[in-house]
Amino acid sequence: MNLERIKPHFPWLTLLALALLVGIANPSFLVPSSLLSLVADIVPLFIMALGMTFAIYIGGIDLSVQQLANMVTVIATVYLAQFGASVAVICILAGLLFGAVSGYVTNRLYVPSFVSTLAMGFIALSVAKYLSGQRALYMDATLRDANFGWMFGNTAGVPHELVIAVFLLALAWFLQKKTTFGRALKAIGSGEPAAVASGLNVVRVKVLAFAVSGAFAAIAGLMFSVKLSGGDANLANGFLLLAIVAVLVGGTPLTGGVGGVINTAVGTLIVMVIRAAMVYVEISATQQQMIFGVVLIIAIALTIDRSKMQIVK
Amino acid sequence: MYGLRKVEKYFPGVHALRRVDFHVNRGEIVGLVGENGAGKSTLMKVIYGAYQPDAGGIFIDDKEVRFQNPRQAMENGIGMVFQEQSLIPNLTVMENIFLGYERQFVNFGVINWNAFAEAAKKQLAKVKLDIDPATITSELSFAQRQLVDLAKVLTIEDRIEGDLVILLDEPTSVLAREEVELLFGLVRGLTKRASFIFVSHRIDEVLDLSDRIYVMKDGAIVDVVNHDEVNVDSIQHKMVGREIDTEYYREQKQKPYNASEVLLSFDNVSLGTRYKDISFELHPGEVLCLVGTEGSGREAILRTVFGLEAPDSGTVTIKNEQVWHFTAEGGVWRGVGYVPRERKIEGIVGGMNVYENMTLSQMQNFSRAGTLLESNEKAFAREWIERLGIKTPSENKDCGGLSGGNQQKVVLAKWRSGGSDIILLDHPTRGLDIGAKEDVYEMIREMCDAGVGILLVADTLEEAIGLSHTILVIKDGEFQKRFDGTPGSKPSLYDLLHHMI
Amino acid sequence: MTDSTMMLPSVSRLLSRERLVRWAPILVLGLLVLFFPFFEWLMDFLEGKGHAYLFDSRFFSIRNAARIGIAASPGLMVAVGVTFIILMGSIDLSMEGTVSVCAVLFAFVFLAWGATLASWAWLAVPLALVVGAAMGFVNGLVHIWLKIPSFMASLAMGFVGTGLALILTGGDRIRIEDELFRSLLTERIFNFPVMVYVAFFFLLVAWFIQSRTTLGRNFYAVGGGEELAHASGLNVERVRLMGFTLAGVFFAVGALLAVGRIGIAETATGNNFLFISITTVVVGGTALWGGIGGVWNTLVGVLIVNVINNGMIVIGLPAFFQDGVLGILVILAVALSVNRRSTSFVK
Amino acid sequence: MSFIKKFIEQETINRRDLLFASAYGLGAVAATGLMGPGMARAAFSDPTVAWSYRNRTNPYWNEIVSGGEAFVESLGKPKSFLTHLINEGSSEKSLADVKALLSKTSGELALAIDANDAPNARPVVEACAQVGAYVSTLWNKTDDLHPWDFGDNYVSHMTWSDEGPAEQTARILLEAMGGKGGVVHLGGIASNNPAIERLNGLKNALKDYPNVELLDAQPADWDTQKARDVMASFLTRYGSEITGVHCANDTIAYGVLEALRAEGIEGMPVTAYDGNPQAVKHVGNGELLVTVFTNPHWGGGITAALAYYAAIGAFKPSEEPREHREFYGPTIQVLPEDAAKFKAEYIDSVPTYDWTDFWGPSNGQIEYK
Repeated sequence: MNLERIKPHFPWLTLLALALLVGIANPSFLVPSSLLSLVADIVPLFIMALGMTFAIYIGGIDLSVQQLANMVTVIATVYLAQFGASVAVICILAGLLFGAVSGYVTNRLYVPSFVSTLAMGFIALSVAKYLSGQRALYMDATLRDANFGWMFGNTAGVPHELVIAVFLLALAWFLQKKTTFGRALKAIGSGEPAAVASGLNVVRVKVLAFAVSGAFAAIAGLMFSVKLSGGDANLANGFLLLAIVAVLVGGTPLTGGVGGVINTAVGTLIVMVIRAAMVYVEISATQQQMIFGVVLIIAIALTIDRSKMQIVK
Repeated sequence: MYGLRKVEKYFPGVHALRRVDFHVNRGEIVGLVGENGAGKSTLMKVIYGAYQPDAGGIFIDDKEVRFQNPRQAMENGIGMVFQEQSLIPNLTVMENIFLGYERQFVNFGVINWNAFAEAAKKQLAKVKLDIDPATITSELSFAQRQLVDLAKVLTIEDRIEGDLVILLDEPTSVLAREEVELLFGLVRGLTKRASFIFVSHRIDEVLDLSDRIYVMKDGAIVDVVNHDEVNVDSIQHKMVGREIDTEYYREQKQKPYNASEVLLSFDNVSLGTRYKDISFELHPGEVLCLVGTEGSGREAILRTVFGLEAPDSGTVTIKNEQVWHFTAEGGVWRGVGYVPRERKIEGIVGGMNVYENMTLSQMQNFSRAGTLLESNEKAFAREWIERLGIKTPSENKDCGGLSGGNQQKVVLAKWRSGGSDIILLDHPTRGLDIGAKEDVYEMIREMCDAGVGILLVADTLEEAIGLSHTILVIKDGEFQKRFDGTPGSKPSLYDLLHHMI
Repeated sequence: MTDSTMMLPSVSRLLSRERLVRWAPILVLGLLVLFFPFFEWLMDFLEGKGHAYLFDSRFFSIRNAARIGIAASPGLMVAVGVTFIILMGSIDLSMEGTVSVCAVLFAFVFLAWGATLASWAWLAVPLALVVGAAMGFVNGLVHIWLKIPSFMASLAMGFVGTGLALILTGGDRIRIEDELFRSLLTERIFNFPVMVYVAFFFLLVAWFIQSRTTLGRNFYAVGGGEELAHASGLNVERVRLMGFTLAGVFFAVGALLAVGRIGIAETATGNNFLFISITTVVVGGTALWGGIGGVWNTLVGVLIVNVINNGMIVIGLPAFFQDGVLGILVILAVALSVNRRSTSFVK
Repeated sequence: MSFIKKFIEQETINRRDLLFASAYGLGAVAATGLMGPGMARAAFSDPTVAWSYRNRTNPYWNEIVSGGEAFVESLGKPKSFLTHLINEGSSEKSLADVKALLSKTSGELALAIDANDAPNARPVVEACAQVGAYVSTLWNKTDDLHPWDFGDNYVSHMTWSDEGPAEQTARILLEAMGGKGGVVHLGGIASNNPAIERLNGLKNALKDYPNVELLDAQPADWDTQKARDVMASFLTRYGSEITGVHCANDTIAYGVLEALRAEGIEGMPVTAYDGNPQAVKHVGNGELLVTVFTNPHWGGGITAALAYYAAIGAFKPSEEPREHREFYGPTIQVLPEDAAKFKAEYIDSVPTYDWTDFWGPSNGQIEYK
């Protein structure tokens, strides 16, 4: 067994090692029911990271996701009474639209995605503030339960959020692995000039990738809004950096073409374990952030596959 | 004075250098010839310190030395003029010349730009280049950059007391004739100070310049000949392992094309400064070769046909339909296939496997409602792997790990299998070994037989002559002359050169 | 040579086009500076209190220029620091942590050693710069030694920095009340407070480093072609390490100005620098893929963003629109300054 | 009229009631014991005590935490007994951390929390109720969420009615302006409840001062640096029209003071809110007109205490009247003349509170509009 062969397995091995470490420090961490509930709680973040994977997979980044989710919490809360469950469609369409515009600005106006998506995020934030009247809004409990109650709860001990997450992961995996779109993404991520010279409509695929990212961010926002039973222009704050971290720790580097949605699932779980470790291992409040950073460096150092990176920028 | 003794070099699965003995005398110009893949570039990398030999040693004046990196080699008087130029485009000429050695112009941490420019001017004078050293490098012509690169290497002269060895890696491949002459003049003039190792696949030039010639094949030195006793045929024979003749380019398989049909026509097409008023017609079964120097506009024409560039004026007609919107997607849809020069960058996607590469341009044929039918893809890839004799363990192998020839076959398979009947070949044999080249030539003939029209930019003039039905000479973006390439009445090298330059 | 006469006019045409693109950020800045007074004038005019367009403009006044200057100074220093990194084609996301640590350590030491610049406490200033350098150095080490792309390495180091600042302060804010130190803000020379001159001085230092030192030129070499630079014998890793260290020093200067501006050092001193500093660098016309741009571009970018932020409030744009308008203007500014000819694709 | 005096008097009265309260508390323990196993998980012998709050970079939260720590010390435990959950302004992290802690402690938890954003309060409370933990909330919750809908587990909610005190500060400000001129308001994060209420307070006061114009109100996100930038821009836009500044909290006021200082503007009346030590100092030396002390130390301690004593069964929340489940916290205005005394009483030495006097200093039941 040589190093090169186990390299691709480093992300989940890291996850396992971390989980075991926390479990040794505090065995109650490994109780299945509590693990399941911990995993269920990170689902909105996971869904956002899942979408972000598409942007990072083609070598870009999507910094608008958090603000899109903010906007969607507001849209969902404001229009739930009016549209019922179909507000979900509006939310996802809004996410798609903003993502597509990000993609267009990036690929047609040649604004680097780092800036274009950040700027689109500002625009989404404005929309959220405007729609919410700059207030925290809450959903009518009966309406929420009638329309979206199915999102939460348990069936046979399995939280519904987890089912949704697995479904979306399967969907994203299918998109990435089994469709022409996913193949085109891989080609663009690994070698954009060759994709162009093969006659792929590279711009369209890239715009679509950002649109997918936006749509997933919208789903994350919707779920979060339903979970919290409300919405405001700051509700999803704190998602962005963690979503990026989840993708990167999973082993999808910013260079593109490597990794994918399964990696992101692992990465999100790593983030979850590190975060839960703070509580389980009883790290003091002021030290948590520093320790999070250090563990993050170690995790990234372990998980990224450097073999496909010629130069490390 | 400088020598390698019994040097061996291994890479995973490859014995790249086999007991190489090699030496250069003071003031000597040594030629190094060999086909691509013969081990020339590995040998050079050992010489200038990028690789360390696995066995054997490097000696300077009979003292054994070991270089950890190119910089150490440089400090021992060994410099390299790269084939892929080593100038950084966003820096000024002078910065490039003294890159890594700026310290001499620094007083108390401050760069003295005047002294810098002065010194750079002196270096440029050595290569007889009269340009402002503060020019941004990307604004120079290709040939100018080549000379700047030489000037850069010649800075070793001022840094090192002792003897110099300068490697020239294919320095002439993109130069016009006069520029080659200028370069040779310079090199001869500099032998008072330095020895040269001149690497090229253009044997005539190597013969012209070198005092002694090493011939490499399969990682070993197969012959060393002195300038006076050279026999071109024997060198070629040793390099290739067999005779180069009409057989080589499959001339006997060249059949007349179908002149009554037109696949592609250009009518007074112009694109900015790249080319101007170009007209031609491509017929089924025809190999039409565009000949010219680097930057003469050949590639731009190819890219226009494919749809990567939109012309400013003129009419492009493909299969009797005028092209209005130039996109690569449209090009593929019209049946145009493009085999780019930069195979590893534009030809194949490294990191994707063989079948993924083959179907990349025609995914619609292997999908239903956007969902890929992978088993179909794989079966299809296996069929073409067999048909073209692609050497790969399986269709799941990463394309980036294949040899150049097999990569090129994958690219060709991609287009042929997709039913493209206008194939654009940009340096299709660049960097391939003999066997792979012959395979490519064979495929070109087969495609012609199948009624495909081929627009070719050849790697060498010999190749252009050997393969083509029609040759168009282009210079500075303008059409010069049309030659007929029917076997028996093919133009000579000289005919073409005369109009190229 | 192949440069025939027919190539010459076209080359100059290309040059002028490139020149236009190069000056685009400054044109955008100019337009903005003219636009906000115009809007101001229009609003007044509609209210029936017309005023002379630029002459009576509240926006277009020295006083407001000074206000923009104060708002921009710390951000400019941080952005200049990260400019060096971006010139190399890398990125640094650790500035929030570094700024916080520098600010907090500076404040602690400053207070401990005499609490006024007139005492030995002035040593806290160079100390802060050293701390910034050390933070940058460690950041660079993590990136280079562990071969982690700078995006990830610096992101994680940012967490570490903020966490370190938090451990140091335990969450407290530290007041710096020394009048001498606060003269950064309160003392004015030719209508501008001292901190603006300090920022300008360090901008000149950065420009000097960029244009007159080997290190500065090597940033461009690494950004223009890392492998080529390496093949030419450049110690690329050393250049990178120096770059991150230098960036840390400028982050520290930004931290000092930020403390000087509000008289408070805290864990939150570094907040909000991350995205805005990189945005300003890009808006100024420095390419994220490296090799193009420089500190003057960054000055223009910082001014553009600060002029927008200030102008939006001055013309009375409703608060909830402000983020969106900033977003749109940023996209426009960057889109205008991109040379589409030389850009094959953007990520 | 000194507000301080009034407050002290009130405290004294409260101390008198204290005896009753503790007696009551003991009685409750006994009662629970009698009820025995009939109540599922009614009481824990030694629940974990946790405080979940936004961050450690704001002095306000540090005060809250110090109260929580003082409370656990009153139980004879070390400060470190208090578990800290910091959400860094992320509702997602807030909820995830709470859930993790619930799992870890198997629900044996007394939680005090500010849910970061109003909508987040509901899932937090629901999660606690589900596993039988006890939770008390502070500041953020939506109006449709009430402790009495969750039996005993949602012990209490405390917030501050900011509209009234903010109106008071505004009146002081408007008086100081001489009842004319222009005022600007710098608010908190626009969707935060206190930010909205504090602006409303100003607007209410303005109704009685027709000659004062509200020139502008912009959010400064509780952030000193942003407040400084916004104030500088205000100065450009309105210049000398501004004769008074109303700030939504102390940290914003600091930024405003610095913006004014940069311009060399002195004597501009500025009001603040929260009563942080630094702000009190500014009030003392006349730079600030007034700030409002909300006694976060007490708030932090009592919120944890409520959750804790409910968790050990010392009292049964569901038997308490509604004004004991949703109530306003205390507010004290700090004016220049009070500043020195206030500083001596509350800042230089932290008063020791009786953490079983749950509702003593509180300020009546929460009213919804």
